[in-house]
Amino acid sequence: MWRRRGWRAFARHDDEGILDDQGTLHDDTNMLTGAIIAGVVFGLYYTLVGLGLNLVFGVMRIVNLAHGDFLMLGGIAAWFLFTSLGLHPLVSAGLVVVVFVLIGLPIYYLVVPRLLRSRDSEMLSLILFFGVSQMIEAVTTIGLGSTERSLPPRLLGVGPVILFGTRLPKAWIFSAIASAVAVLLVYLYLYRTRLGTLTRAVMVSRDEALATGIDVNFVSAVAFGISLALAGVAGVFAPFILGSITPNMGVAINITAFAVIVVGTLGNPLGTLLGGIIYGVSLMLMQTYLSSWANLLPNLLLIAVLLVRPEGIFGRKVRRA
Amino acid sequence: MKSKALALGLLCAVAAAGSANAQPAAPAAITIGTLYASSGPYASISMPVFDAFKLWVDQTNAAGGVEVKAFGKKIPIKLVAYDDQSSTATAATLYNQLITQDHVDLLVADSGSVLTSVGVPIAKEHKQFLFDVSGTGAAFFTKDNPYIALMSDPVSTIWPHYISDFLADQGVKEGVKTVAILYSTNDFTGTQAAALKGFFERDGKVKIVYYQGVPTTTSNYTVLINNIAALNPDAVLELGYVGNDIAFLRNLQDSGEKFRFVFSIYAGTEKEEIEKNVGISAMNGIYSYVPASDYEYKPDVGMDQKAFHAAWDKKYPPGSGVAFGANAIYGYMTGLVVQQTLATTKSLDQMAIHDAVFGLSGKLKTLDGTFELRDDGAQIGEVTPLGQLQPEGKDKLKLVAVYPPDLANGKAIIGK
Amino acid sequence: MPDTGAEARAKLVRRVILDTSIAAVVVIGMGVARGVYSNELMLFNFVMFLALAQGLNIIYGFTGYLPFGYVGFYGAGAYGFSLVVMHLHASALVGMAAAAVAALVLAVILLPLLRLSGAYFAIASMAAAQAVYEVVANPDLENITKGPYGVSLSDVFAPAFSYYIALAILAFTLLLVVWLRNSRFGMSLQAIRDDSVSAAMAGVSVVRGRTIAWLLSALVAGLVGGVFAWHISVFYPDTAFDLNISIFATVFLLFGGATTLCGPLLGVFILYGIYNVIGIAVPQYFEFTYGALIVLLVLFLPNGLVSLLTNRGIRVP
Amino acid sequence: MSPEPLLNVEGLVKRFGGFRALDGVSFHLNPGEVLGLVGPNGSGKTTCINVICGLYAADGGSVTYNGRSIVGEKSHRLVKSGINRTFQSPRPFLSLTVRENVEVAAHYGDPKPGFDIDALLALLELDSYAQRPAAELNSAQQKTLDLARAMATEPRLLLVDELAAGLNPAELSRMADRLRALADGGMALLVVEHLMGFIDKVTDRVVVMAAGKEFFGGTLADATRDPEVIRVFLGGGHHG
Repeated sequence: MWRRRGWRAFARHDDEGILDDQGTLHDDTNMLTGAIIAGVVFGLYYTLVGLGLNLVFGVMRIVNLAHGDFLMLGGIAAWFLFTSLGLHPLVSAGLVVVVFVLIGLPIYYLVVPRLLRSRDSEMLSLILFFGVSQMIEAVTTIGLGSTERSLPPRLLGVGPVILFGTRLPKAWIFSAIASAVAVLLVYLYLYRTRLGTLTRAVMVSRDEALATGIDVNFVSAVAFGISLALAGVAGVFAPFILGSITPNMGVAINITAFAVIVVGTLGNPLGTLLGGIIYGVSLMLMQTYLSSWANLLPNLLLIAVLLVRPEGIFGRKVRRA
Repeated sequence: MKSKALALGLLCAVAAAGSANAQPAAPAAITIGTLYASSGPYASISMPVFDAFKLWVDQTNAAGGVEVKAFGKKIPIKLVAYDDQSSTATAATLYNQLITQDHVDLLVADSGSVLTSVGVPIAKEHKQFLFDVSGTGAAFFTKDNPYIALMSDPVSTIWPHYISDFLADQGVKEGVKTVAILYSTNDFTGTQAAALKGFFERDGKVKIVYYQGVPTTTSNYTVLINNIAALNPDAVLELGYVGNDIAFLRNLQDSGEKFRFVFSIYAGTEKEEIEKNVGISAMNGIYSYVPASDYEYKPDVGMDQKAFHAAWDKKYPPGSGVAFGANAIYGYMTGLVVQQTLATTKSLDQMAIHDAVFGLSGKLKTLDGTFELRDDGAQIGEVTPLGQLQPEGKDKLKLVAVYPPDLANGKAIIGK
Repeated sequence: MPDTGAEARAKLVRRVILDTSIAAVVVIGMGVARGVYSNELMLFNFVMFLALAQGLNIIYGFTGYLPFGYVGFYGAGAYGFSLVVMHLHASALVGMAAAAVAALVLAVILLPLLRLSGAYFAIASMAAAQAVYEVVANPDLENITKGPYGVSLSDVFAPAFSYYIALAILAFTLLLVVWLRNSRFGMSLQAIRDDSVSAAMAGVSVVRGRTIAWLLSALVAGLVGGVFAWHISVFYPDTAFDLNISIFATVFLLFGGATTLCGPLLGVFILYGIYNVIGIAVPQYFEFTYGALIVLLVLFLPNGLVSLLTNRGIRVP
Repeated sequence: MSPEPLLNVEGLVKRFGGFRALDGVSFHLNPGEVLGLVGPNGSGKTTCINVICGLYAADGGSVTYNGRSIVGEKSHRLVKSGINRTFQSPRPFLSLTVRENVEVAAHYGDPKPGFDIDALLALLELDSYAQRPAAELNSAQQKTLDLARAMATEPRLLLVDELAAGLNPAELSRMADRLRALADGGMALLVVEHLMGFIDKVTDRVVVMAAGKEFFGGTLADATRDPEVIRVFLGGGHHG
């Protein structure tokens, strides 16, 4: 089935018999495994992109629509640190984590507690963070102009890594590893630290956590900071995965990140891993067999999952009563 | 709010009336209206054009203004420019603003087809001639609309023909048999891809084994490159915007795949920008169009490429945000067309301007080559030779024109 | 003293007259403005956003659903109009009917989204609008939609006529809102928004109410999209599905205050006015100011400008 | 006992995942009768109301109202056919005025023509707040408004879910009188309540539930003497 569709786009040449059937079949198998392997690795990067967004949603029940813009800022930071100080992106990634956590705390206290007091904070958060996103984009454009910026590919090594017979860029492997480390660290934070335990308590019920005397605001502020740090780290790798960064890239990143976490399981940061991989693999399959329709995919995935299985994998009610 | 807008409108109307009365005795200034996008997806093609156009305006005013034949003297230029922020809705309003409120004498469109598109019907409706900088959309140029002319890019349907000519000629001689075409699904690159497909099919010498569109927002090409490699084509043509080309060239280098002939639009047309983002080694050997920013045409009018590049670097030092490239040439070149139009037009009447612009067709030679219009206003003069990025010294690349032979200043090296 | 019977009816009549007069003043004002002020497209954009903000008011103000992808209906309308005019060489008015149908068909297809709540609905509707855009703009459909290469409708280009049709759409939309504000049906929608379970227990069919509001809201956007296609006549899919259209309409609505007639009107006149006057003068700081305004609005005035009065117990039309 | 009860519930089952909130509960209710539904927290009383009024779909058993099965029927249809309820925590339409709250119900709930909203508000002593937003009412007034909303649809069967909680003794006694008066007018009432004093004052008969099943039916006086009932109430707290 997939084979036929794959050839639809240039069926006319197939008819002319340019490609013999044997060769075609062989190539198709390569394409399929290549797409799946690349999809898994690419999906790991998207796990990193969505992880922070999901953490914030899980803890605060708000959607940070400026997540993609913080990612962009992480990329800009890495670009700036490299061009002015010659810092290696992996070093920048460490710096970005620290700085972004510290930036996250005041932003949280300025905005979120007040937002959560409103009648429909989940909805209003969309609009509020859209405003934040606009401000970030504007400041970046004013400061740096709107052209593409990037880091030299050689920083993470040039040339392919061959994984199960599929050629992948070295940078993909680096960011997949970074992503895996981030998921692990978030897991350890949530399940092996005191603050993490309190964070999980807030995720279960903010009101009850408040009633038991947990400093809900502090717990949430830290989660918010971690979320920005995760976005920032994803941003450091963005030039290597997405080619370049521009001030207006945030919106597209947000839609994809949201699709990833919805598919994974909203409010469950670790479910993001599953969402990322599903997204990565299906995107690569789309690129292989129906390339011009590839952008339809995150949108359809998102709608389909919300309608058919809104609770994701581990379940949380999102429909109206 | 409304009253403020109204007051503004009245003010402008008064000003316009004033200038209309003064016209026989030459206006105090020639007003030129234009739009630019400082932010959003089109900023990267719009800002170089706008900056270059400003450069021309400043230079002209520094020399005492622009020569206007109708009044037999030099008149300073007043530039009215608004920021449409890449939004077509805003651009539409602003085109209207320039025509109906500011009563500009000459109207210059924003860059690219999307932001030009909304201006086309407005200009036609108000019988205002539109200097279309680089909006190549086929729908803009119709026989019944005399109020538009395309300044620089030739229309997308003829632009790429040297690619297929080269492959059918030297390519075939060296054993190139198959080609893969990967394009971004937008007006600009989509029409070029379709045109190329037509050329290859017409010539019947090189077979297309892969012809796929991807969304313009595509930012990773690893799997696409794997898929193309699996078909083992001799030549690969990737037609995309700047962001697509950056991602494609980086991924191509990372993948380690080698093709005998690889083409990308912006590797040449925005060489500096691409170089910053992908590095020299990923660009070595890549084919591209040779824009006027990398080819020295002998101009009859205005600065040549070297002088213009120097003037640009002086006004916009490298690293200030907007890179030198083909779009900068387009902006400056539009200024030169305006200059020659004013030097020949009988009056500032818009049909007279149309006549003057079309009168330049085939005669005007600038740093962008020969300016030549089809009778519907589409640009057909600007020749864009096929070029190849070849090493020059140790860590520099030079864009060498390799085809057609009469424009070539180097030899193409097709990979093994 | 509670008012009863005749007194209540008289009060209702007074309200309807006041609301209708406001609507009439706006429509006539925008009609007169065209004769006075020659930047017709700016006025046209005002009319468009007035209607879109009120169309969004129908679904958000009265039922609490905020579709981020509202522009999907606008785009469907624009393409509904264009397809009929391009392929069937139909007249512009037939095109407008097609615009309405296209938006309604899309709304029916998306009805299941109403099962989602809050942010999920908002995001899913945005994804839906993007999906429609991806389909319309796909080069594989070039023969039908012209794909990414854009639409040209110069045959039916009629800026003056289409301006007045846009005014008629605005009038229709304003009357819809007047009706919803003063009818039992509108009241039942607000009841659903406040508490859908309780509304069902008042005998209100929740599904039916939401569906009607959703279709009406989509119809308005579809008509506006259709008249946009007609008025502008050359456009790309990016233009017709520009997410900024949703966002502008949403911000205008929230800034003024949803559920009222005046709120969205104020939002458009003030914010879009600022956008056109100041936004042109200092554009680079404009996006920042806009963003900051949105943040402050959500934090300090989540119910919009009109809440300055309604919080003091003053009824705002 | 009348030959044809207005409401007949037989072996009603409702599951949430693996948990059986209702595990085959059965009872009946006649016009003009007030039936108390009592039991520890989590015994399934509110679930029972939610199923009868169409909020939840039953997983088994039958509900017969006025001689026909109403399982699977939509809430707003049931309201029009004469079933209504109040909520444990009141759910008025906060952005509407008090009068509009009742007006919506009176318009969509199909009461007899000429239904007098203002008379109802006066009866329930809400008339002086008629033009105020419901959000301004205190919680006792909101409960009364909830009752008014239900009464505006002129129900024949009213399901009352913990109306008494949070009321002061004077309000409690007035509320009890109102419910009795409704029953005397021929309405059937199903009253879920924890306050035994209130149950005693209002109901004719009680059904005691535990773990999703009824296990006692009769008068409250008999129930308080039943050793099984005592055991459940004293030892059955962990069910909740």
